[in-house]
Amino acid sequence: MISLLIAIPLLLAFVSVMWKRLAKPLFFLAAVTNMTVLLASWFPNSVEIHVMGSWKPPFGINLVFDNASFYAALVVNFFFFLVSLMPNLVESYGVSLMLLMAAANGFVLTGDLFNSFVFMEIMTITAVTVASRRENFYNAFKYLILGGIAGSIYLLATIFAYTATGSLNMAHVSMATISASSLVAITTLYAIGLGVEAKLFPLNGWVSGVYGGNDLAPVILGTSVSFAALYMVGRLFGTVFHGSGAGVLYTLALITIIIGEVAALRQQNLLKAFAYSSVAQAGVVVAMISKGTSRAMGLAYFHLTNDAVAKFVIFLVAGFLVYNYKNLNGVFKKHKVLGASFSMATFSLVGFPLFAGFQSKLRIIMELFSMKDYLFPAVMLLATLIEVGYVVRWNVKLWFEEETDEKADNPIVAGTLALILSLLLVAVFIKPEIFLGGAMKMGNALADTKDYIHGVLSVVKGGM
Amino acid sequence: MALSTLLISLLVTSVVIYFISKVSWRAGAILNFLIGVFLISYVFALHIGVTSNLGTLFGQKLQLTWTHASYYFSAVSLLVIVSVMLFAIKWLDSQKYPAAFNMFILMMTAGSLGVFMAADLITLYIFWEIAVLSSMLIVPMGKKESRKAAVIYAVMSASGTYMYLYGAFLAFQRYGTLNISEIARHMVSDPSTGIKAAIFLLLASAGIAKSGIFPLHTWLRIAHGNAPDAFSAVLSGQLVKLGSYVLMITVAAIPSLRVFGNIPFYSGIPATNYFLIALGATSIIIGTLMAIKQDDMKMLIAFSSVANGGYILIGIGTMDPMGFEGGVLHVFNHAIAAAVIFMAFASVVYRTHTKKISELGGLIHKMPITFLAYLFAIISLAGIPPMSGFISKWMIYQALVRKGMFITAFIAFFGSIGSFLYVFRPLAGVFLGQLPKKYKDVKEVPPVMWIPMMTLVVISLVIGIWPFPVLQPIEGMRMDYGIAPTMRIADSSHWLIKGFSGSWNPVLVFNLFIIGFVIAYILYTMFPRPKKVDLLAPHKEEGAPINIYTGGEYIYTPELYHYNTKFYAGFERMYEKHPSWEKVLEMLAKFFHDLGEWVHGWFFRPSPSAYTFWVSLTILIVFWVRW
Amino acid sequence: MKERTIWEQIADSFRSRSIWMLHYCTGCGAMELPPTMTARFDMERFGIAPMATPRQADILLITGYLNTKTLRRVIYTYEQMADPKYVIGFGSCTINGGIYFDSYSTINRLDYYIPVDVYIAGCMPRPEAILEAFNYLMEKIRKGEADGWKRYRENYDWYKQNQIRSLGEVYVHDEFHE
Amino acid sequence: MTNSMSNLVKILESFNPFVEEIDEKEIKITVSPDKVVAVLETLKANGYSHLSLMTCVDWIDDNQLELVYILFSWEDGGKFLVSTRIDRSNPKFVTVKELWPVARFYEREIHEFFGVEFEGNDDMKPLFLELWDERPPLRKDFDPRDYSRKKFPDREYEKDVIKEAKIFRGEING
Amino acid sequence: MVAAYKALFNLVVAFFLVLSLEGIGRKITARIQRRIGPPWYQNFIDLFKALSKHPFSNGWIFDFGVLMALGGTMATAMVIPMGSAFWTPFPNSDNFFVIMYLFAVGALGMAMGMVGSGNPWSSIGVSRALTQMLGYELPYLIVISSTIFHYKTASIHKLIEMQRGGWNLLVMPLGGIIAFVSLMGMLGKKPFDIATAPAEIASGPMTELSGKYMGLLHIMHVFAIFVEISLFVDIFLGGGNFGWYLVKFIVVWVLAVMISSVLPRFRIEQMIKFYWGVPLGLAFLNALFVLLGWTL
Repeated sequence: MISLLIAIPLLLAFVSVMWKRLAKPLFFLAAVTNMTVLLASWFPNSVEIHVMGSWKPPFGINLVFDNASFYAALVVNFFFFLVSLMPNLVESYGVSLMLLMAAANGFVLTGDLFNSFVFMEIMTITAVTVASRRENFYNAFKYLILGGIAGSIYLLATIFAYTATGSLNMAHVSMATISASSLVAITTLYAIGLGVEAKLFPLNGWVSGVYGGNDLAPVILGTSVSFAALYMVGRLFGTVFHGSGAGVLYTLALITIIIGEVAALRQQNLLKAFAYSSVAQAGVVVAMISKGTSRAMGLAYFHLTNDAVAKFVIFLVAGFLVYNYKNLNGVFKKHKVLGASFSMATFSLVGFPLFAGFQSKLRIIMELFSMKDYLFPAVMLLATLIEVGYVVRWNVKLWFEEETDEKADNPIVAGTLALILSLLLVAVFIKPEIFLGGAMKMGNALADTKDYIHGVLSVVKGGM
Repeated sequence: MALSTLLISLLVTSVVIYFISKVSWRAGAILNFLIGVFLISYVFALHIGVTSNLGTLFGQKLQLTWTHASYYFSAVSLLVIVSVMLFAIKWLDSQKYPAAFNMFILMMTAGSLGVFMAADLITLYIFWEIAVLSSMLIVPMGKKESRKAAVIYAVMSASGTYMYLYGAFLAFQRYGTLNISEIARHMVSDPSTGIKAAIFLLLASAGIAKSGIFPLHTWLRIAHGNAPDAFSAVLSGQLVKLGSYVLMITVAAIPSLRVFGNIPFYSGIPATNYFLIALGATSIIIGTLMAIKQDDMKMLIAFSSVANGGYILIGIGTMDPMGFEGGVLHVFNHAIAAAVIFMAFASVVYRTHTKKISELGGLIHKMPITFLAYLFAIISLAGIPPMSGFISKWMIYQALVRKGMFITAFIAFFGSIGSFLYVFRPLAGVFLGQLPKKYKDVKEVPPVMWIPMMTLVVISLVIGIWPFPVLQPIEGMRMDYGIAPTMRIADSSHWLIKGFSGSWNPVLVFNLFIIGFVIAYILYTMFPRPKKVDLLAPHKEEGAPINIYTGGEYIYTPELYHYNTKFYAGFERMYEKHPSWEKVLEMLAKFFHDLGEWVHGWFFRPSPSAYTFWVSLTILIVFWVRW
Repeated sequence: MKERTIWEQIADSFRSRSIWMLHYCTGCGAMELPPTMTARFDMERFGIAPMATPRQADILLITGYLNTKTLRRVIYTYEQMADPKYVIGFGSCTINGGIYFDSYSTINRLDYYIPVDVYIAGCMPRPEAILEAFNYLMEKIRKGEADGWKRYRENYDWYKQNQIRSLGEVYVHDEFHE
Repeated sequence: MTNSMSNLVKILESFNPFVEEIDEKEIKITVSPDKVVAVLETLKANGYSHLSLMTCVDWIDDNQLELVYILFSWEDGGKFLVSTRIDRSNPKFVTVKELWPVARFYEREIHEFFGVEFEGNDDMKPLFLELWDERPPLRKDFDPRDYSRKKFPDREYEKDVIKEAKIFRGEING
Repeated sequence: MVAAYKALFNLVVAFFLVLSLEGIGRKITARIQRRIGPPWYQNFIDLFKALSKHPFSNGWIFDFGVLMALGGTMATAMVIPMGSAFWTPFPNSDNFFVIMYLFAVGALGMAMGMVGSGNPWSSIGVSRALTQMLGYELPYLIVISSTIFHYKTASIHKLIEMQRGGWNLLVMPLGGIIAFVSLMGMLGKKPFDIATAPAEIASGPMTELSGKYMGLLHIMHVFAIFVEISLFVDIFLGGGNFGWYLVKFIVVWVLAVMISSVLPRFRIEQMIKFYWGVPLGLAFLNALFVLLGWTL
């Protein structure tokens, strides 16, 4: 059944190519269907695989559906669903979004290295189309180039892996013993290849341009797509390569955190500032994933979920403001609901108590201390300090500066969504299990290689 | 009502208050005040030792307990906050965001109470952030500069807080608990001095940042000086005391004398404590010198808060029974005095719309009650009997002299005498002297605004005469922390306060005072009645000169003869070219900013080909490092 | 003259022994004061001491000619002094204008504008004369005859009228007082 | 006359001055009123940049007022007295406050004491005299004695000749 | 009740003693300047004359300030022990810091009232007086702190008892000298009379004082001198019975007068620099000696 997650958006995308006017409702339909499918198969708690054709693993292409990919797919589709609720945001990008959705789902669900490369390429290209909205061509072009490089390196890594193990199936690759030198090459190339989508330094040059270029790109790329990409980081480095190459990721991630926050601090553009912040948060997640334990990974994805929700609100509000106002001073006096949700989301981002970010950040720090890692918490707290600086600055600017005469209508759907999501953040603070449970299951699933191999290679279920 | 229920319902009520205030902000403000009054009565009725569970977080129990310290600090805080709430009922009509103010001030109250009740470090942190966050959102409601002030406030406060957090988790990792008394118990038996000192200093740094102690003091001037006027009273009178509370927790609840008994530095005081004392002394110097030269009256008292934070830290840091009690009592005194002073300034700004001393003058003719409130507050702040401010300074001096800490004592004396200088400056410049013509129609503030000020003044006076009600919980606190538990300082049966070097009787001193006054008054009435000189003559009649002696000249423009700019020019000239710590911190901020600029220029702005270059370079480096 | 009460008599005897003076040095007479104050003649032995402000002073010492501009200040200063107060006119300029008798800007007689208790004739009077005058004034005060301040109060209209006749207005508002 | 000063006098020949040497370093130049400003400008350009004094003399018999500008040079210490005569019944002249800002006050003073109007200088408030109500006091036809008698009452003396004589003889103690 | 009589006796002694001494001081100054000088009772005459005049009042704060100054200083004078435990009115409250800070009430009252007169000279004078306080108080307080540290008591009458064996001046001569230099500043005697400086700022704070205000502040000044010199006599010269106390008091006063009569006046920042230079340094040196136990 889970292949529907890929098939439906793909199918509907082709349909809507013919009937362009139907793109929006079809996108909504696709999102709703996907959500329904996912909700119907709530946490499989075991590894289910869906083979394409009748090739059993390790041969052929298979989709793996376990707790990890379920949770990732849930988050990914959830944000697509939210976007589909806002028709004015989708505009004529229904087709691209559906393709992006299919690709992201595929990327999350696939159990095959080469297949994941294919999905990643589709994802990049559709993402580029989304990014080029509002004539943001140059930045989209940059993204395209980087995506291309990343894709080729990813492909190179896949080829290396294939040469080393003779297989493209992830479970199979993870079983195989690879010589140390090949392992280094493979993991490094994967780190670089995924680094672009996972926004690792120095491969994240595209982020500010793409996220800051229009109002749709950050909302969907900063949440769904980056979740998908970071899921793959966990899958590859946690499950497949058993933490090998984590050192590279860890170092790059720490640098990314600082660099991202510092760049965000100087940024005068609202969207770009939080684009950099999302870079930094990705750094936190990657560094946490590189720790390799199930708990660490679970917390990483918990943090990522919180961050994605907060970022969704922030980018939604920021996109609305940036494209409706020339002067942002004091705009929240006119849009109190948007303002309140924006503030709550940003405070969650910083990790103030009463908001979800607090739960994840503190848990991460606590976990790190119990692992006797004293550097990462320090870096993280320093980054948070910088984050406080710009978050407060933006809040103060948007709430308290003298307002101008400009006026725009209140976006009702976006406002409601933003408010609900920001209240969700408060709810998560009170009851972290809302996200934490799933994230921990995901962490467990990612870390438990044995179960994964066993699940993939022994059980065969369903079919196309 | 359990403590946890109280705090949570306060947080929820604050949101409700917002919506009520949206309908009628005055109703919200009055409701706030009533809640505050209820809280005070609640606090006074609570029994020491009550505990309550807030829930669990990451497997740790979040606990609230009611100790002597929480009682004392909560009572002081509520006194200040409730006064400001009453004050705000009228004052808010000059503000732009009354509803948000009502909400955040109540939220901040809940946060502060939570901090004082917290039994473990993480609960403390949660409520701490609530208090900081809500106060940080009130700060930018002031004039233009207040926006920047809010950012600086948030960052500086956060820098302390995150160090605290690091320390808290360090302690947790080492001792497996976050409960303060448990940690204290473990620390006593922990052999590793380095880690203990690190935990100690990291925990203290939150207090250092919050109470404006030396390396992190610069936000205080900016935030207190630019926040909405009445809220400065809360900031300086109450929020800063959160910092003092944390410092007290780190120094006293963790028995630093026993924990660091192996590293004595001077006169039985451990090096860690001495480090804090040195920071406090530096703050006194900086606060005093900078306050003396301020022209902005709110900045002036903001710097004075820096100096007084130093006193509190010095007092507590000695861990001497006298010093400890003095430091803790100083919390009360400074809270009351600073709150009254800032409320008086808020009244002045409310009527005149300026806070520059050089633009004001002679307001005593128009606002005598505000003047009296300010006068008594500064008497307390400068530590002159019979106001309560003297008692704490006396105790701190006792401790310093007993320990033979002459340099610290010198700095304390310097701060004390310097405080005469700087508190006198607004008195002379704003209230006394000549009234500028543009303020000739200024009126006294309404009773709703002066009643809270006068109430606090009366409380301070009564405590100055009969300090035992306040000294009792402090003694209780001292017993709790086991600092010389056999020693008794307040001897209420003989009306005496006893120090190591003798005692004194506050009631007697007050009586002498009254006798002196009466004799002076009798002398005054015995001799010929004076003719009145009307200092307001130029305001009443166009072209009338003012009848004061200036070399036989007629003064038609008295405000030009009002001496209030560069009041201590002779002294200020001596340290014109002083080094500025603020500049250092600005450089640090600029460094991060420039780093961002650099990063942006190198990694984020370039063309796709440059990205390709970076990608290949990274691959090369990674491969090179890993092979 | 009204009979003095016993308290006034006591007060007057104190006043006569403690004379604080404000010397309004308008002309060359100021030069004669340093020798009077210092070791040679030492007027402090009579309880006479210089004061810096009219509020504290008992006597106003006008040492020389007064032009209209100065006179305004003298009148103002005199009115700032606390009762009882006394005036000593010093040198012939204060008596009849002296060598400036025909000047368009210098007044001719001081007692026309403020009451003078003692005049010292001479151009200039020597310190001996000054001490003599002080002694005479002290005698007058003790007897309660130095009542210039009462006269000024009683004949205030007359003095004001004279002042206005010669000066136009006492208080002048010019560009230096804006 | 020093060298530099005689050179300067030569330059000034074109204004038809009447030159009078008062001292070795002090020369008086009398010119007609229309040339004064030009002369002053020339002198200022040649080092005589300090306006030491500007004053006025009342020649009541000639019915003329003489305006005198005293210029000083900080370079050679010389002094030029530039003088001109204007009509006394209609005393008007041009201001030099553009050349020397300080001239404002000199002109105010001259206006106050001699009644000369300076065109271009509007600020003619009284500088020294307060509430003055007579003709300008330094004009020769102003009688200060008269004014003093009118304004400042004199002391009336009753001369007791016999008493004075007795005192003189030492018969009574005065 | 006995304590109350003793306190009142303090006031009476202070009044007559210091007023006569002030007259004597004027006489001494005059003799040093080869003048005859006024009689010793001249200051009584001056005081009563001032009180008998019809003054001007510049508003209620002016009156209140004068009352506060006089009342506060009187309260201080009532606590002062006169040389021995017997002449200590309130043995439980004669703590040094209490006296020092109680004393500040008078200073504050005076400063407030005088600035309230609205005269710029007064404000300048007060600003100087307060700055000056920053100068002389610091060395003084350091010296007294080391004394208290040495004798382990701040109670004046106990300090007197401790000095039975030898005057504190002899125990720590350095401290005694510094305290005397500070005392000169406190008394506002000649090199340090910057605040009143009649020739520059028209007698500073007192510019607007007339009649009884002048008189009342004169009385306040009398009590202030009593407090300052008594403290010095008690803490450094070992007090003594009433007669000895008076003798010591007079000696200190005469010495101060003699020094002041031959010196010119400092500028304000010169004075601060002076006090923060050698005296402060020596005060710390003295404190170090006390800490090390190097006392005589």
